[in-house]
Amino acid sequence: VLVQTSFGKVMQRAVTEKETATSDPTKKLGPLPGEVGTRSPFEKLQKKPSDTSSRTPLQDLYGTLTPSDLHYERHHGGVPAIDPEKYELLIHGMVKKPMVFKLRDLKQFPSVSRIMFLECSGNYRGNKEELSPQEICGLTSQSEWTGVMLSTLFREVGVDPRATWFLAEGSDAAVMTRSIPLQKGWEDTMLAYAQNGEAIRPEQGYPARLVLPGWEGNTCVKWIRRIEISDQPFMTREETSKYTEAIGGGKIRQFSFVMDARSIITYPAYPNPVEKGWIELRGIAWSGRGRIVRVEISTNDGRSWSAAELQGPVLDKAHTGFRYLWHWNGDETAIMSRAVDETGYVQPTLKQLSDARGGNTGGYHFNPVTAWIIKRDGRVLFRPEAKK
Amino acid sequence: VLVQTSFGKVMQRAVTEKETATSDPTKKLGPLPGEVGTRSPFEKLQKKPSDTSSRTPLQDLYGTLTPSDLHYERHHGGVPAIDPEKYELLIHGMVKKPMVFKLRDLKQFPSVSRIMFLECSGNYRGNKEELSPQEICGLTSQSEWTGVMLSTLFREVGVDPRATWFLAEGSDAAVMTRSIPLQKGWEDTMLAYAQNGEAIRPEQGYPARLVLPGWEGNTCVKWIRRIEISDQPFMTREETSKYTEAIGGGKIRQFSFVMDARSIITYPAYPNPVEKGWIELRGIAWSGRGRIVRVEISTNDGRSWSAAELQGPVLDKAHTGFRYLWHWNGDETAIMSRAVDETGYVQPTLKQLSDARGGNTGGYHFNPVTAWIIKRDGRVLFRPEAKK
Amino acid sequence: SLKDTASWPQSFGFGRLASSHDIDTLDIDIRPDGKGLPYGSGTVSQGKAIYAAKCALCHGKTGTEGPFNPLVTKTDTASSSKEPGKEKTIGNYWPYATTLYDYINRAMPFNTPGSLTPDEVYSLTAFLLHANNIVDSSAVMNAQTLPQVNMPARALFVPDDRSGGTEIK
Amino acid sequence: SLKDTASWPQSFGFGRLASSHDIDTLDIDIRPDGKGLPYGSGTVSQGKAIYAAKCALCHGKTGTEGPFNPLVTKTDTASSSKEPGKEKTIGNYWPYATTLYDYINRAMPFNTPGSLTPDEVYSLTAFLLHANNIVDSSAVMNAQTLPQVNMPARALFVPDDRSGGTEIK
Ligand code: HEC
Ligand code: HEC
Ligand SMILES: [Ca+2]
Ligand SMILES: [Ca+2]
Ligand SMILES: [Ca+2]
Ligand SMILES: [Ca+2]
Ligand SMILES: [Ca+2]
Ligand SMILES: [Ca+2]
Ligand SMILES: [Co+2]
Ligand SMILES: [Co+2]
Repeated sequence: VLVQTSFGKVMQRAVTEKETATSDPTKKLGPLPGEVGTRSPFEKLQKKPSDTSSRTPLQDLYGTLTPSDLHYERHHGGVPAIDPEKYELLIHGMVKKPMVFKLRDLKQFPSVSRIMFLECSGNYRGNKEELSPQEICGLTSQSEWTGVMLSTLFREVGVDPRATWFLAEGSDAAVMTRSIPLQKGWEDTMLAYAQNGEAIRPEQGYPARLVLPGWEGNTCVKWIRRIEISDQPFMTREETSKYTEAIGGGKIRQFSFVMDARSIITYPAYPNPVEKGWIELRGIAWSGRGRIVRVEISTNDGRSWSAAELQGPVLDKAHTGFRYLWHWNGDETAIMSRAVDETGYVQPTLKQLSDARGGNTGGYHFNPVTAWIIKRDGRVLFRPEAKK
Repeated sequence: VLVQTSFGKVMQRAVTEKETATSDPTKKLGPLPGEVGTRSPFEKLQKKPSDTSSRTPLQDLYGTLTPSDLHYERHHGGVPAIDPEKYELLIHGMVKKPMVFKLRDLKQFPSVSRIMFLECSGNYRGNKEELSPQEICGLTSQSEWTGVMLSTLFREVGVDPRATWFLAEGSDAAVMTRSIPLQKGWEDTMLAYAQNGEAIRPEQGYPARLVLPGWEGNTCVKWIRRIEISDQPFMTREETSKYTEAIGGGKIRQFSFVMDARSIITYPAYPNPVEKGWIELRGIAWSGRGRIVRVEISTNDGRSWSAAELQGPVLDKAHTGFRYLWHWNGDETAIMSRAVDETGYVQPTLKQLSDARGGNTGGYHFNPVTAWIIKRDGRVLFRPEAKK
Repeated sequence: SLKDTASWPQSFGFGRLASSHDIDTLDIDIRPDGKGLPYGSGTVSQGKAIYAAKCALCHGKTGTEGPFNPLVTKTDTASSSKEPGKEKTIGNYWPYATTLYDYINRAMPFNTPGSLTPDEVYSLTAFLLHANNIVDSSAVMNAQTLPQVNMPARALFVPDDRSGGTEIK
Repeated sequence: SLKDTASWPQSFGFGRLASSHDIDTLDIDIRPDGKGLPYGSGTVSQGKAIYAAKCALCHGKTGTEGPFNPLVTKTDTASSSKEPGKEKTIGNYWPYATTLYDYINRAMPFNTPGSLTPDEVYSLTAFLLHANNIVDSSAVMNAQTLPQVNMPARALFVPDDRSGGTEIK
């Protein structure tokens, strides 16, 4: 494909019929600079959608950023089509001045950029051996988010000092709502309009969404159209019927916002086999409570643990890359990683989690250590764990 | 578009003919989770290709990362189509063991990720008022690169201690070559195979390229197929006829690798007009010699300068976001930014550069302070500068 | 806060004041105390008919059959507290009756959301509360009665007490 | 280095040894001292004919007309050193004759690169050096003669002396 310029035209004239049909790329003029780049046709990257979500292919990625078109998706009424010229955000309730902001208004306020992970609090599957990192915990992704701090907008509308909660409401078909403690809004919540350098993608909330650093994805309301400041939570369906978890003793935990520390080895991992010899174990670790301070690796089924190397810069509430050089002698073994965050929290085993929650293993905020079995023939399989 | 699952089918059955044809997105079920995300059809992002390059639309971007499909392009024989299974890298010359690495071999070595800018050393245009940041200096982009350190491969092949240079050769139609001091290879050169989380895009060197932190883009050979270790430079066409610059006194500067510090205000900027009142000036600054330590802003045509706020984390040899809050009273003025890096280098004016180079203003490594004229009607125009 | 606001003006002046029309159009949420409930009312039997016409396709004839989320508790509500989470329905898992109005009104029917009138939503709420053994068949739901409904699951909910550190919770 | 290699093995064992066939297939570069030049030769008049057939379309009948890069100096070479960079051609800007062989061989013709034989490349090199007044019309180019050619621009090139800090260069 040659461009339609004088350059392109001379080229076309010059290309004779005996143009070499070789597979040697050095003998064939390639496409000239283009308007928008492409992905190699040899790279098949797929989010593997289910009815309710689609998951980032963690085992196929490198480094710590998620390509925007591979960001995980979880929505409750599909992806709305929003015209950015018509888009408006209403902030009202316990405020001095209820206000409406157009997208261009939001973009004019002082801005901030920050690299952070998002994670759905329902990010766990573990029922069989043939599970990839994508299937086990692909409901997490990382982007550089840019937007205006919600505190900047709170300041503009004059939030009543007696207020304690706010409602965030989306303009999707579910008009998805969550109640959020006002404190988080003042502290570090971002009203984001950009992701990885460009406008937020439709699946991630175009043209604007909340990003609550370290808090479960459902609170980071996408396609946000309204914020109501209040002195009590609204007890929406998402924070009662959903996104609550049984913790034993007949109790259900509500408003469990923070995502606890977690890690996963993404290489080696199902479905990719390995060979005997030197293997660089690779993975990501993250915590909703701050920085990852350590990732520990066991290559002998948990008998001993060693520190992995962390890829700097280690950022607050961000996916952090880790690596660990290992020589595999070919014997069957289990390898695993556990994350430690700056609060001293150590990523638990499934048994520890289950014990702490009265035997419950379903539901949300389930972040157990993930073990991979390395078979003698090099196959790598997930190890579904017994509860007790 | 509903997915072809039982879920999708029940949904389809449920959608009656009187499905609301409203523009209210809350009344219309949107597309369910998908395989690969999309860009909003309202966002038209374009690299504006010329015959030889295409440029990142800096004025349309947010934060510091460049979406991979908007990464600038400069190539000398178009974009080759390379089958990753057939791809091989040969390292030979002054080495103990000349070796061939398949892509999978390269990926097995200890890996590194790093956020860095790339910039073409020919990144300057300044001939008229109607120029956007993209047109003035859009031949720079930033990505998180992942790969193996070249030093790791040097170690594997056993580089002769008497060697001083190496040749890097691409497998594009120009079989593009550059000679690079061996020291840079040992120091921090990366053989990258991934960009922003996924495989490098074809336009950026799929499946593997060099990334030389802070050095001109042309040295970061794409689609790399061969590295020959030597004790002298090869004097290829790209480092003699091209990528050299006249510096006065009849002299031509060769092997000018490092990209000096630079900055540009990307908002306000042509072609986007502004309104009276509070304006957050935004832009990016970078240096091939290390970290940006300061960006200074003038809103009165250079009479006084104030420090902008830098967006952390401020990374080594990386685009660094800056911001400066300004109240525009509506009078015509000129605004500009200048970057200062950790070596103390202060981004020069065009006159300083021209004076230092015997009146030469063409060619490469041209990084002058960019001034925007703000007209009373809010139009923002580039100010082409006289040489002397 | 991530921003040093010392040099900021009192107000940036971006955006506009919201009119009461702006607010009324969007302010659809219902609080547990009933704030937000509109004028109107509905009965169990009205709800039963609307349910059959607009909901049964997805939630089952009696609200237990699916294919989508079960809405009606199969077991009696008392036993549900033994193992909350096993069957998460209105009868054994929903702490507030107002949530039912709010959610049906904003999100259901899934394929034609926002299409129900207040009377329809009150009726469906009455029907689903009755089907879950929470109100009797003569119940009328409106802005006064709905917030009074006591939900069996209310007492089960506790706030999050995780706070990092060495304890696993 | 960015890596702590203390715990690394002597060799990771990834990849394979290159055979001389592997190397010979790819090792096409030509160094200023002539290393890499293949067997073969070419004359100015042979080059003239090949140029007319395969190059003139893009570089002009005499190498000055374009549409693409001019290859031949219009002014005499002596004057070019006054303002290098004005007209960047083989005659006034190229420091090494071997580069010409190397580049034509690897990259030209732009649309059918890698299609020329060594004799053709030697001939084109001879022709272009002559057109730029660097060798006379009887010159024969081969692995021995080409590295001996003195290029007028050679003396103009100086290494980069920028090193950061306050000085602008
Ligand atoms: C076309 C399919 C469909 C129709 C019709 C439909 N629903 Fe639903 N309903 C769903 C789906 C799917 C969900 C789950 C949505 C989610 O989790 O985001 C749901 C969820 C619900 C819930 C919440 C259940 C829970 O466990 O939290 C209620 C209550 C509900 N629907 C009531 C109704 C009522 C009342 C009607 C009729 C007026 C109706 N639905 C019509 C598909 C449907
Ligand atoms: C279809 C067009 C086309 C044809 C045919 C063509 N060239 Fe070129 N040539 C170009 C272009 C375009 C460039 C610049 C490439 C670049 O800058 O990357 C170029 C560059 C060159 C250069 C380097 C010029 C410089 O300033 O550095 C030389 C030498 C050259 N060509 C020689 C030849 C010879 C010899 C032939 C015939 C065997 C030939 N070209 C055929 C288009 C062509
Ligand atoms: Ca305004
Ligand atoms: Ca309200
Ligand atoms: Ca604690
Ligand atoms: Ca091997
Ligand atoms: Ca060689
Ligand atoms: Ca210096
Ligand atoms: Co939670
Ligand atoms: Co240079």
